[in-house]
Amino acid sequence: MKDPIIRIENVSKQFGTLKALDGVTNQIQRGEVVVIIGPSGSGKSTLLRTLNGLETVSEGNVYIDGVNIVDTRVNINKLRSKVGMVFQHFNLFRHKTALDNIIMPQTVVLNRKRKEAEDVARKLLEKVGIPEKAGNYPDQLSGGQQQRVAIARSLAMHPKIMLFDEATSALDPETVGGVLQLMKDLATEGMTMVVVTHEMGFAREVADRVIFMDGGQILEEATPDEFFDRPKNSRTITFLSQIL
Amino acid sequence: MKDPIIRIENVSKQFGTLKALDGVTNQIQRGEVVVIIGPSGSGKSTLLRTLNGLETVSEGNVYIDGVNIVDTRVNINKLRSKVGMVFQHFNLFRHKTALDNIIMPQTVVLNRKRKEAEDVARKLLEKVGIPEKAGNYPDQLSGGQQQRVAIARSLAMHPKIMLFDEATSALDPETVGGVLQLMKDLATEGMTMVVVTHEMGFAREVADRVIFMDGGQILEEATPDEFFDRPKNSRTITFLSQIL
Amino acid sequence: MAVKLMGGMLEMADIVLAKIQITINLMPFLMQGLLMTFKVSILAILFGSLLGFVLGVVRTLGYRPLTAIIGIYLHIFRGTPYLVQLYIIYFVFPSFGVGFLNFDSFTAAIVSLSLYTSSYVTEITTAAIYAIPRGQEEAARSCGMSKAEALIYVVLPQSLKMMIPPMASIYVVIIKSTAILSIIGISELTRQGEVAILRMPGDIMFVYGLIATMYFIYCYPVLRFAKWAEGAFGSIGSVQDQES
Amino acid sequence: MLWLNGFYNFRIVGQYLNVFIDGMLTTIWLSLLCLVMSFFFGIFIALMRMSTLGFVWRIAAAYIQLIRSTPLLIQIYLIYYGLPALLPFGNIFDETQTAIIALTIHTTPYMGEIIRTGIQSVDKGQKEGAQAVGLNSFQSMYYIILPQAIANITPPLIGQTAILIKDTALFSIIAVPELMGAGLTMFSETVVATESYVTTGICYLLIYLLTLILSGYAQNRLGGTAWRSN
Amino acid sequence: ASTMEKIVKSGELIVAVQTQGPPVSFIDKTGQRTGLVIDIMEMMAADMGVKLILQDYDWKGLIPALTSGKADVIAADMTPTAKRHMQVIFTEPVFFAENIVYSLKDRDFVSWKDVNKPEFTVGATQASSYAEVAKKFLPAAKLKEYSGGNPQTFQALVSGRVDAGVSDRASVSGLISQNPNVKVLEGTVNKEPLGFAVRPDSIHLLHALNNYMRLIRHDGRLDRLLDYWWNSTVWEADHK
Ligand SMILES: Nc1ncnc2c1ncn2[C@@H]1O[C@H](COP(=O)(O)OP(=O)(O)OP(=O)(O)O)[C@@H](O)[C@H]1O
Ligand SMILES: Nc1ncnc2c1ncn2[C@@H]1O[C@H](COP(=O)(O)OP(=O)(O)OP(=O)(O)O)[C@@H](O)[C@H]1O
Ligand SMILES: [Mg+2]
Ligand SMILES: [Mg+2]
Repeated sequence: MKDPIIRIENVSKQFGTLKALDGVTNQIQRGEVVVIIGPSGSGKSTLLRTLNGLETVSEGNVYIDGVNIVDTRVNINKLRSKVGMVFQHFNLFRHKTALDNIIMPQTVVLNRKRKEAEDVARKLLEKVGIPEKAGNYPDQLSGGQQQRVAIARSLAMHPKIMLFDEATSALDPETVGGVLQLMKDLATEGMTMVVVTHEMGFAREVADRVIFMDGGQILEEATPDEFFDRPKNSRTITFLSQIL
Repeated sequence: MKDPIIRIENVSKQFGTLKALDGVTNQIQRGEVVVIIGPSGSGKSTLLRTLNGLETVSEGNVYIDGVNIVDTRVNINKLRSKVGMVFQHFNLFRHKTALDNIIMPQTVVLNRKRKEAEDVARKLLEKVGIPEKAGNYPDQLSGGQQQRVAIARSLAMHPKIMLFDEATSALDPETVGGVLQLMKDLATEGMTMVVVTHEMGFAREVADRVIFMDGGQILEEATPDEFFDRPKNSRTITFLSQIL
Repeated sequence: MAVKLMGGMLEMADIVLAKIQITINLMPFLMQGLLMTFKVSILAILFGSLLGFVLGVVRTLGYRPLTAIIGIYLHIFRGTPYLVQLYIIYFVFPSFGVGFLNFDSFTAAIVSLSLYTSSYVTEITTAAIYAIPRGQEEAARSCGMSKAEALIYVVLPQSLKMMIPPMASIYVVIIKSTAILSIIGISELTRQGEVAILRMPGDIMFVYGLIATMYFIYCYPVLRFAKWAEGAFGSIGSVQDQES
Repeated sequence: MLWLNGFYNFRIVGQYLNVFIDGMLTTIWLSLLCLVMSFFFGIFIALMRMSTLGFVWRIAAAYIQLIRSTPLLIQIYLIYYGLPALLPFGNIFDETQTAIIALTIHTTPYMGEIIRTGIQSVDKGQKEGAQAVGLNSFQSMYYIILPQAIANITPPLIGQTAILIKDTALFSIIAVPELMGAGLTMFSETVVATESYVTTGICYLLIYLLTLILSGYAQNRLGGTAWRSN
Repeated sequence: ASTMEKIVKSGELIVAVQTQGPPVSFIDKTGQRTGLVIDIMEMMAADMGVKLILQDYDWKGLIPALTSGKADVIAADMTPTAKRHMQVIFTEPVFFAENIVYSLKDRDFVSWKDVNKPEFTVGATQASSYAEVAKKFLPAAKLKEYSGGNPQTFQALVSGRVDAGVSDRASVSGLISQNPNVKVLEGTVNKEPLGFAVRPDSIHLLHALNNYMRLIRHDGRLDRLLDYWWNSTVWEADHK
């Protein structure tokens, strides 16, 4: 077996009396695209957030590229720049233009020169298809455009892994397509991706592996074809019946 | 031709320099279910909002049950209780429990006794399938549950018409099903309904008629089968190709 | 009749002339007071805002003991009259036998008023930081920024704008509190006015009117600025409809 | 305890205990009355300030700016001494009534501004939700917007109440014997300054703490925190 | 070091004064601080050959300024009551105040005793010796205590808020010259000694002050000052 880029070992997360994650164990290989699905409140976001240390775990270990990020001696900030995250609500910095949103983290975290960072930013805006919106503030961008900037911002840090938490569910159906296409392109370029989504079409088409969660546990994992056509777990079956 | 319950006559609505509605004319019959679809910003919400006077019109007339609501002498509040509206973001009263959300408008607007209003409310909570959540505040309900309370709140006023503005787009896919089922039930009970939605499956299944809007105008209207299978307008064709 | 009217008008003119004479006589004297009020309030606002800002930021960092200490500090300064605070700092501190605590009047005024100001600014700073949606900080940290960097580059630039309107209102309160400084012999505006009244007790109301006008001239622009800033930047109170 | 008497002489303070208690009671009931009235009028000023009618909001704005730009001390003097000079029946209010009127006039604009931001902080959807079920403007305001607005603004309301309590200290300039007056009486007679001022401060702090406790209780009872999950 | 040693060493005599109004201590038309006690202290500092530093405090700040060491002497019109003696030491009386009652001219009061009826209200500075006088000598009348001071009490009378006011003759004469509608009622209510105050441990300074007062009383300089400031309104011509 290859050396996995993400290793999740028996991770649990407690919120008060609620167990949001309950003994999750999994490994993700370099270049793999994993889609996580599951009902609301099942712990998908929480799992994703533990992968870049936004959430501390109550128990267990998480290794990113061989480093245990649960270890308090680890410099979590350096590590985070290796793990890009794209949120449902974009979370662009509201006081910065699209361009500056992409430049600023580079200069602050990677100590790049402004000139260099700007070049990177403009190339990425080109790549996500909105070079002409460089000077707009987030409020002056549509949802789809904001999400593209958010993705470009993550990519500028040259992450090894990209995490997407319902990156399209705040978008209107017409603009969803473009963002999904962008994610597909990343997948074909060999980026390791962990994606929480409700877009079953996307999951089927792009995922190497689908994980189904409920009650903080991984109930089923399989290739997309197997998962959608021959689900085994009874909870998965109910879920899929309601959603398709 | 029957006497229509809603008559929209050459309605325009101006926001500054923007024409959100541009000479819309239409009639909706008692018991009809009309679905409005169209791209973002096409004026769907604005049209719906003029139907219960949340938006004043710049030009034209809107007759509800024979009464011109553009006329300033009309008691718009009385009229509104005949027209239920369900919003994308639910807009439940945050400081009231689910039960009180349903009771309060009845006692205030219809002058019902609290006892009587409570009976109505409990029956409706039963009907929308969450009698056990009567005592919960909106923040303690899931999105789907909130939407059900919002529908029950509208129904308690015995409206003749129900307006739904993307009633399911803030919900996760699993709970969408339940709310759509509720709307289907209403439709079969003969409620007049105007529904803005992106759920094409729902439109196809429940609508008597589909209206396609863009740029503040009605570009096409047809039965669901005709609309989805043989769209005529070129804008409709592009839109449908992107969304399906 | 006409003569009577003339007489009345002459009498009026006499009174007006007398008042103008008083105004001219007192102006240099009152201006001295206004200058002192200006000097003390500007310095106190400057130091108080800096201290309050730091305390406000520290309070949001989540170090329990510090948060508690700052909380007690706030309650003491907000719960007791400024007169008592001033008294203790000027008259009681010297009895501690620590050399540098033996302030002269001016220093004591600045120190006490700065502390008083800081108690309000702390509260405003904390509220403004909490008003920024959590997603902003999370996005920054996902890019690899440390907690401090996220605060400096993302959160504070956004909160600072929102702090301007409430700060300006507090500044007006502080400017008016300087009236109490006369107990330690600072000749600020109210004090100068009362000294003037001792000289011309017959015109007590007129002199008070003059003082009020001079406070108005100083405070009104500050309030106008607050109003303008509220429109331009939004205020803590008017932060709304943002996803969290 | 004797060592403490060097800093703070309990024996002398004990002689003035009654004076302080009377002063505290006066301060409490005067503050309470002014609080209720200025809050009530504050709602009106806030509504006027948000009106779209030019002459209505301009009047409210002028009143707010004028009062906020001038010191309370002078407002009290102007009402107490100036009113009788201007109006033949200006004397109808005695000292206590004048004090209450002046402080209410002074505090109303502050309350109004707090309430206005509170109202504006309530999500726009709440008003639409209310209108959609047929509530008129007044009913939406009364049943839906105000209750939520008030719960949103408890922190600044407590802050303003703390200021209001301290503002009553100025009442002794027109011969209303309140808490600060009690402190000054003790000081003047005994000239033990530390005891007089520190005791006064402690009494104000006690009233302030009482306010905090009561407001916490009221927030739970009236505003109902249950609906705010955060 | 004793207070006097400190004065000798630094060459400065720091005196806390109050701006309570003419003729005791006030700012005159040229913006200069002047008045009876100012003249006395200036004379003494000059004779001692030290520099006089005047520090102006509110009434509430006077005694704390002395006890906290910010000033060496309080020179004001302070009544040496028994309770005050428990905190500071007073010099022998420097001058005497005659407390009187005043009212509007159109009232039919003649003697101050006419005011002593339950239907009348008198005003006085809060917690001052005037208020004490009112309580003691006009027990039947109602008392309103104004924390502002003499001008505020005076204004209360003019505005019709009280029927009469209590103060001392010298202070009121200054006020009346500005408002001819007010009269002083016949008779003196009582006489009160007024003195300067020092810290309890400043015995040397206390003796020096007492000694100096005796000195100028005998060489006539004190009487000249009292006649100018206190027993007449001659000063008004120079300073108003
Ligand atoms: N900060 C928190 N404090 C307390 N409970 C929390 C917190 N964050 C999440 N939870 C709870 O943990 C559980 C899992 O939440 P999570 O956000 O991971 O669900 P999810 O699978 O992402 O759901 P959705 O599809 O609705 O986003 C939920 O019950 C949620 O209420
Ligand atoms: N209050 C307003 N002020 C100014 N412009 C407005 C206002 N409300 C709507 N608009 C504009 O009117 C147009 C139509 O808006 P509307 O909300 O009706 O679109 P929609 O079809 O409902 O779109 P969506 O699918 O995004 O909800 C849009 O361009 C919108 O920006
Ligand atoms: Mg989630
Ligand atoms: Mg819409």
